[in-house]
Amino acid sequence: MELTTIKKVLEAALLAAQEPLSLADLRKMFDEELSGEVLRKLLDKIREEWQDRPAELVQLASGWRFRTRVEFMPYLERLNPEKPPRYSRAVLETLAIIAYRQPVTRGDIEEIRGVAVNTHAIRALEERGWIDVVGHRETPGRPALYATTRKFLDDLGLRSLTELPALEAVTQTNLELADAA
Amino acid sequence: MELTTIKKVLEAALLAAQEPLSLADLRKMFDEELSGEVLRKLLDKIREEWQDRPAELVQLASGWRFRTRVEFMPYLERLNPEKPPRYSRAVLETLAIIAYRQPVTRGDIEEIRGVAVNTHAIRALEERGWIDVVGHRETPGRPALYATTRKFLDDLGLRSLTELPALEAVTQTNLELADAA
Amino acid sequence: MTAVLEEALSETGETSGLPPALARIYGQPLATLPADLYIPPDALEVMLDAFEGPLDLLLYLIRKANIDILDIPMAPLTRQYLDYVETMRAQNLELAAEYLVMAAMLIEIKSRMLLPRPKPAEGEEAEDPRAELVRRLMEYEQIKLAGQKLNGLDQAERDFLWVETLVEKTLLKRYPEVGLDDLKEAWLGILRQARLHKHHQIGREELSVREHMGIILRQLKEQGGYVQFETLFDPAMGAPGLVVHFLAMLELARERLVEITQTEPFQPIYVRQAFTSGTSEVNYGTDDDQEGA
Repeated sequence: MELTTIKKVLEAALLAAQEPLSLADLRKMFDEELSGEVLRKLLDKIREEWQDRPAELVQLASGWRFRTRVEFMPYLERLNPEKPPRYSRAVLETLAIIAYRQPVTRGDIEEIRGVAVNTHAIRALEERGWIDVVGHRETPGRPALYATTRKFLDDLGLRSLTELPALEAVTQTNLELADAA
Repeated sequence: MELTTIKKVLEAALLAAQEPLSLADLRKMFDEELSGEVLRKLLDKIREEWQDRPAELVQLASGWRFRTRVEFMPYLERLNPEKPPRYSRAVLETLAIIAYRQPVTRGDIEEIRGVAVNTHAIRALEERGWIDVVGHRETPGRPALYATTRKFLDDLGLRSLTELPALEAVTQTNLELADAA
Repeated sequence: MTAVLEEALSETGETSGLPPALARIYGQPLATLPADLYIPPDALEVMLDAFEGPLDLLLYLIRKANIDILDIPMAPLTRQYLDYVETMRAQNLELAAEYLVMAAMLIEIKSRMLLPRPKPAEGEEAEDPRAELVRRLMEYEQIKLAGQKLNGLDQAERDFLWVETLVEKTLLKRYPEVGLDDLKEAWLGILRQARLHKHHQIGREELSVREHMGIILRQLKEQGGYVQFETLFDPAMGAPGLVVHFLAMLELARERLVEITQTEPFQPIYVRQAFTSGTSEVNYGTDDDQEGA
């Protein structure tokens, strides 16, 4: 069999595989003896050909398989939307304080929430690119000052912080209502 | 989003799909409104691009999906020691009666085939997901009415029941032909 | 039951008019059975499993004899069929009741063929006793062919496999969704918890000042932490924007987040990040220090 045909057979098998295929699996399809070297070269060739396509040939622990590239997964997710995870109250409150009171230090957040700041909460928000350090307060320890980023505004569909819900109208009555809710 | 990106997202989704994807499914992935015409053009473009590759994009009853080309099956078969079902004449005739005369009861099948219905045949087809009970006939015993499913059409590469091979008018000539076959 | 059938057969056999005319095929009298109509019983036995029922067997016999399904010679066909049934019985093979029912039907048709038929009323066609059998045979043949055609279509898993690339969900970090209501709720929750007072209530004006405080701090960071006052003001912000920007500057100074300095009147005013008074001063003016670049 010609190498180009062998390559096509390999590609077909890998596209349809429900499990990663080992070199031994792949060899089973052919009458001729195929060396590991030849197989690997063909697989490399396939991988190259797929460079600009929306899936990639990857070598996993148990063998080879085509995998959807990560950048397409957000779209695929919309086909079978799963319930999105939720942030804990600690994260949401930290975010709310940074959003409404920025720039703030951990100390400020601690003071407002009345509990020690959850390092995880700050890190989660930083990783997401929603907050960053915009400076340091000139006090002992020079604590970092956190503010929300443009990405935060974009992700929440805001043009500016002024579009955050204003809370000036909060009165004792509202608080009680919210309390009861 | 650019059309070339949309095309890639479509391709990614169709390559990863566990079921055929309808135009409505495909649309869900995009923020922009995509007309059926645009989608169809992009799908045609993808189909063209795959012309010389070992899989093909096909349109089925429940939507679009990639499948390996038939000429590769002799090789792919060797990967799976479990042989796919090859149906007996009893099963095929039962299937043909349900496909062409649906909805039908066991009694109808018996009447056409001239023998008692093989329970195994019905069960095999049900297990494959090719037929199911769509109702009951309002006669004594309220026998179940069987019909074929979308999966039946998908698995046979058909878009609708109208694409079933045409029934032949039986004459002397094709009796002889059938004999020769 | 077979005995009854045999009896029926012998009775009708008597009247079936054997030679000279065994049957009339296409109007021609048939004196002897065509050679290929006869199937040796042992061959029948081998084929036992090959038949899907009496209709299938009849179709086979008709095809073997190369006769027109619309004009079946009932006598030879019935004999052949009964031979087959008899063979199966003799071999003690389990004979499905349908075969016996069909035998009875064939004999009945054959007998009716021999009886003088009542003259049809005007405009009506004489009813052929074989009509129902022919209809069933044709319908069965049609379904049989359809089954073969279905089997000939490319079938999933047998002739092709579905493509299914791996979607490794863990590769995609799923972030929780946060809406404005969530933020508002969180803030209200804080208020309830901390019993905070008026100074923590937030209006639009305060928010815009706070936004500009962040903008100024970011600008300072990007430009090395030490810039000329005017460069922080972009006329494109418009009058309201500039005012808010200025208020934000004052607020930053009040909160000691920036230092505003001027060496003497009418000289340039400089703004520096409060903390940059230390080591980073060394780098002023160099590109390396532009973190945001």
